[in-house]
Amino acid sequence: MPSNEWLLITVGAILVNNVVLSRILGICPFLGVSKKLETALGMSGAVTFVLTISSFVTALLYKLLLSAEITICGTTVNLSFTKFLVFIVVIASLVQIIEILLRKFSPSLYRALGIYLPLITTNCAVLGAAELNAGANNGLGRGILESTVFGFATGLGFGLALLLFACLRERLELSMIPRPFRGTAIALVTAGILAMAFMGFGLLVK
Amino acid sequence: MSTTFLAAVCVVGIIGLILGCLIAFTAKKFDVEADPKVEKVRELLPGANCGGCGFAGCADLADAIVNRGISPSRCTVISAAALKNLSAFLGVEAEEKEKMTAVVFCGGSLSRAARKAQYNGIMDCRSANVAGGGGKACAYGCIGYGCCARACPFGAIEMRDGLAVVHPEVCRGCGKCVTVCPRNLIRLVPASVKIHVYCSSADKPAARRKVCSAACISCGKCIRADGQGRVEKQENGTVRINCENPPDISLAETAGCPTGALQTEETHRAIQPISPKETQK
Amino acid sequence: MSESPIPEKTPQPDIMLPDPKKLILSASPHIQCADTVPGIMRTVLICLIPPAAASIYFFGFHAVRILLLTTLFCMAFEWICCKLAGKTSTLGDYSAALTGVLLAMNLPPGVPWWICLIGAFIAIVVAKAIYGGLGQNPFNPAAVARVALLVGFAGPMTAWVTPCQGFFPDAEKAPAAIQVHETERKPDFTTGATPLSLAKMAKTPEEIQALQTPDLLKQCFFGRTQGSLGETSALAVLIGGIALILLKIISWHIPAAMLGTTLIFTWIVSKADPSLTPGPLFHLCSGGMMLAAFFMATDMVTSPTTRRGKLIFGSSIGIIACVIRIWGGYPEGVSFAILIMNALVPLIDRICYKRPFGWHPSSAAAYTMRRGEVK
Amino acid sequence: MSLPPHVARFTGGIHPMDGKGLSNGITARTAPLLEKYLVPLHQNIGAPPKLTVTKGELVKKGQRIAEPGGFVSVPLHAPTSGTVGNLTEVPGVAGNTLQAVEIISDGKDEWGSGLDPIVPWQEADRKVLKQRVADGGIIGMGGAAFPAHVKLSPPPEKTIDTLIVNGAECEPYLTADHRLMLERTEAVLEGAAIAARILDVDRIFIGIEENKPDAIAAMKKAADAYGIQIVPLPVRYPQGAEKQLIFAVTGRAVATGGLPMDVGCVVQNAGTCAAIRDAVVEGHPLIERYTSVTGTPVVHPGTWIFRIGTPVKEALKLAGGVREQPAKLILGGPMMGFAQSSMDVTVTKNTSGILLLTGRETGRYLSSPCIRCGRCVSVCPMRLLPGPISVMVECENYALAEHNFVMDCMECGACTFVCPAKRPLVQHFRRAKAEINAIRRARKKH
Repeated sequence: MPSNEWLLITVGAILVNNVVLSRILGICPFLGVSKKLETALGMSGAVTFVLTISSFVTALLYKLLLSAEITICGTTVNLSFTKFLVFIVVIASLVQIIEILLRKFSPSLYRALGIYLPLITTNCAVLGAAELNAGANNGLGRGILESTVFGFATGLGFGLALLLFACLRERLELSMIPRPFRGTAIALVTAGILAMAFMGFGLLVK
Repeated sequence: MSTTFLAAVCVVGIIGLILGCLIAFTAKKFDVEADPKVEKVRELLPGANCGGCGFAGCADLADAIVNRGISPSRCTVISAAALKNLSAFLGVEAEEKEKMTAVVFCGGSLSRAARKAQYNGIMDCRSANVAGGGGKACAYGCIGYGCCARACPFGAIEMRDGLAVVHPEVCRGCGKCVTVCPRNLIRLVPASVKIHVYCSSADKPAARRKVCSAACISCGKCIRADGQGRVEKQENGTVRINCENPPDISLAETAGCPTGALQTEETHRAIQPISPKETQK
Repeated sequence: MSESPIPEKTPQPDIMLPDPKKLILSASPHIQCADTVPGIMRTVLICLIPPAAASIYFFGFHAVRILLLTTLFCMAFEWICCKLAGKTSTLGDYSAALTGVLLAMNLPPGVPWWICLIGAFIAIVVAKAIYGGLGQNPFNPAAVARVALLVGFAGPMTAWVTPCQGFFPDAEKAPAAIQVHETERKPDFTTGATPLSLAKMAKTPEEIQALQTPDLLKQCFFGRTQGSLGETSALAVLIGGIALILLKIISWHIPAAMLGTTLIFTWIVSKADPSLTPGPLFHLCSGGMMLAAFFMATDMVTSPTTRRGKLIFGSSIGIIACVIRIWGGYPEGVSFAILIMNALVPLIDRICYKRPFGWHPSSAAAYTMRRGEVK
Repeated sequence: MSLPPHVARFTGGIHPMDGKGLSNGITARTAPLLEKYLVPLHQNIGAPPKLTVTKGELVKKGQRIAEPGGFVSVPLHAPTSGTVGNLTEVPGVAGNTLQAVEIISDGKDEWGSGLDPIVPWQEADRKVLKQRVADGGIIGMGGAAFPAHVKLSPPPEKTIDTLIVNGAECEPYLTADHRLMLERTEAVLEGAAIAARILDVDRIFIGIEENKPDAIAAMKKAADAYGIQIVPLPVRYPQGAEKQLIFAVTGRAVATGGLPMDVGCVVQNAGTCAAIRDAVVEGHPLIERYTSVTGTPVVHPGTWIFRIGTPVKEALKLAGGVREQPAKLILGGPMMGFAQSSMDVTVTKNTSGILLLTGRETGRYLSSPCIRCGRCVSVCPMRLLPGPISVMVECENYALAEHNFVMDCMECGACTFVCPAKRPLVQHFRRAKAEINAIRRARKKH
């Protein structure tokens, strides 16, 4: 029953194994662009987009090309060892394209995201999702559609964490935090408590 | 073995090529012209984002400098060397700028100014100004709750005995304090002028004396002692040093100001600070 | 009185007039109600007496020990933090003591003293002091401490003590379901299981059914089951909680929404699949549901301010807690649910902003246009 | 005549200890003539009046001593006959200094306003009546100090169908309007009828809080002759706030940032109505008013009829001084009045009360943090979020405060009254409004 499986993938990626709060991936933009809700939403939108597309493309490449046994000139080759290389190239290119498009169509968001936009390239959440897709089912990889769903759900999970965190930080902006803890310090403590709270969802989906 | 290598190189290479073409295509199709000059100018600006220039932060000023021909000397806090650098980059003549410093035109510290009542509320000048104006009796003097000190991005203003005093060596003349003071006591003057009449009261001279022992009572002694028009009486009765043509600081002693309103910048800030607990009382 | 009598020219020299220098100058209004923050905290502490008394009644010395330890540790940490921050001590506002008692309510009776110490540290220092103290913390300190301890010290945090040693000297009189499981699995009473962990372990409809006998439900309600100090007697918490509502310290919205959603949600789930979880009464009376509904989720600092927000907040806690209880890895999900919803409070506040008097769509548009105008 | 209106309840509001018992049973007394009055020039909202007399000039009681400084301005009149003295300064209620002119009494107290009674006013031209209201120097006497004739001149595109007379007097302690409505019932009603004629409306309501049953009864008895309806209002502060009053009486809600005339209403204070009547029927401009001198420290609390320009010191002497040193001297009521630091302030046209509070009665503000208890949110009659907004103002985030409708705050003080953390919320809002107004003005200039 694919719909049930998709639901499990989605719930698992959003709540149980939240990419930020449980897998601790993508912390850089999580801390960097969560100061304002608007930019946080823009960032999660961009990341979700990249994640979905890159999951689809990487799964496609992995399934059809890299994990397949290809016979060239009588020798059978398995190219799955090149997966990281390929994934990084794919992700980096996608981010480039998005950056160009964003600069064209939403300059304000482009400026607000600043350095964090090209940094999606090195956002380990994106590579992580691709790798998790490839590594699922004992290295056989998820199906292409499932991978795309997983990528999308991971993006949503990232968005959820970023949304919560941005709102919290907007409230923290209005708190009288002792000087040594202002800024990143209190953000990390808050992220820690948030991650702890999300542990309650552990084992919800096995 | 070599086949595997060859295959890997080919596959990765082809993928890279396809993606590269895709990027090239999008970049061509959706190109936006960006001005690297603005970025560079922003880097050369101090980056304090103090807003002293009237623009919303350094980035805004950088944009204005490059695209609207605003002079880089609009930045009030930039150091001379940095201004030179910036002007060189822009290819314009660096304007010689006199260093300005903020001066609080009030000498009414807690021990000198009379109290009218006990203020109970937010310890902030602008807030106190909407609730009776704080505890000091003078309606024109420093309220003393440190609005300017908190607003100063460089920490140049210190609250001493319930009076704001400026440390001119730290002050960079951005003028932030000028805008926040609800009593408009702070003005930017050339840093070279080291003597002032520290009172802004527009009350009648007798009334001023009643509420503050350091008030200028417009007796005119300093004007006579100077005798060269370097100290002037203004329309509302306050006396000011002519900053274009300032008298020597020795005037503070020779004039014999009866209240000590005419004093040097050094004596003005030499008030002994008292503990904040006492300030609140 | 030290007023100088009357200026000289007054016709009636015996009239006393106020001395202006002694007048207080402040913004309006000039009268205030009698309620104070310490007063509110004190009232909450008083309302915690029934559950605290119940825990002492059921767990005896263990409860006294934990209550004292956590409260003392919390107050000590608060004092240290104030000293470090250079602030005057805020012990007088009772908030640290309240956090201490609430934390004690969240600990099993058999925990060692150092758990109390760590818990107090997390609650006061990590969850509150570094956010700036009272009123600034986004997360409920007691809930943060409990979750941190639960995650970090699973062993000591399940050190349950059999209640009513004095009244139930022998195992035969202990609730049937508990007896069965405990004698089968863990003969040692002090590390037995709470009703909720039994529910978690139960796999068949029969086992589930054994958990909702009227007898056990009664035990859950009146408090003879194992659990944390504040979990054992739902009745005692209910008394304290209703007192809180009647004294107008908290509004009814959060407890009602939370208990109501729990009731409906578990009723639907247990009807749909009887082998999954016991019925709503079991869920309401067992574990920390009552304590959370009345004392933890209603913490003013960490809950929404509007009524609509409170309803959303309460019902979401109910649902998340039940989801974790039924499908999650932990037997009790209330504290997790509180933390997750604490994180959502700013968002709820943002969504549930009240429409001001005389609001109409065009005024909203006008304000949206003006937004960002002021910098 | 329309049907009796149903009374709509606004959300929020508080029930403070009302303290009206100190003075509501005492008949108002006319203050004896003083030797000297200090009439502040700028008592109204809008442009300050321009002085037309010079030092040493002889004036008659009610004679015009200052011209209006614009349309939104009113003339001033001499409170008694005598000589014009110095132009001095007196402290204003809000801690500012005001220019004031001395009128030294000659003891004769001779009328000489130069205004003839307009009788019968029922037949007089509307413009004449309106001009008389302007010439009478009448401003809102409930506290707002907005010139009455401006309120009675709605722009032609607004249709006004209702005149509401504000007799709610929801402020604790104050009993000036209460006594006025009891003792000058006919004057209030007639003044309301004149105002209604100026506005050309026939729906006239007088809203009175139910804690003044004698005033309601007296009004009801006499109201029918004027076709006026008396609306008893539930006792809840701030029932007398303009928007809340309109809502209670007509069920119409004035939009945020809007004015009463947007919903076809004009609100006038009961005292203003009596003043309108005096100006029209007697030809007497506004030179005296009902003012309560009250509070537990006051020896003889009560209501007096003071000439405009009476120093508070003299008013307190009339009331027998104080029993003990008060903690606060307030002009106006305890909720919205202004604390004073000087007894040289004078009774102006909008001084509804002189209130003294002891240290036990008045609270002290603390700068303690908001604990987000939400009480302010539930009592705010404008349905704002006072606590959160105050935090925004504390962090100087005025954009956020504005977005949260801080400009709709009317500073009624209900939030501050209930705040357990004793935060000076109203002060925060007042500051925010001042800052936002300044920013808006600066924007407009650019």
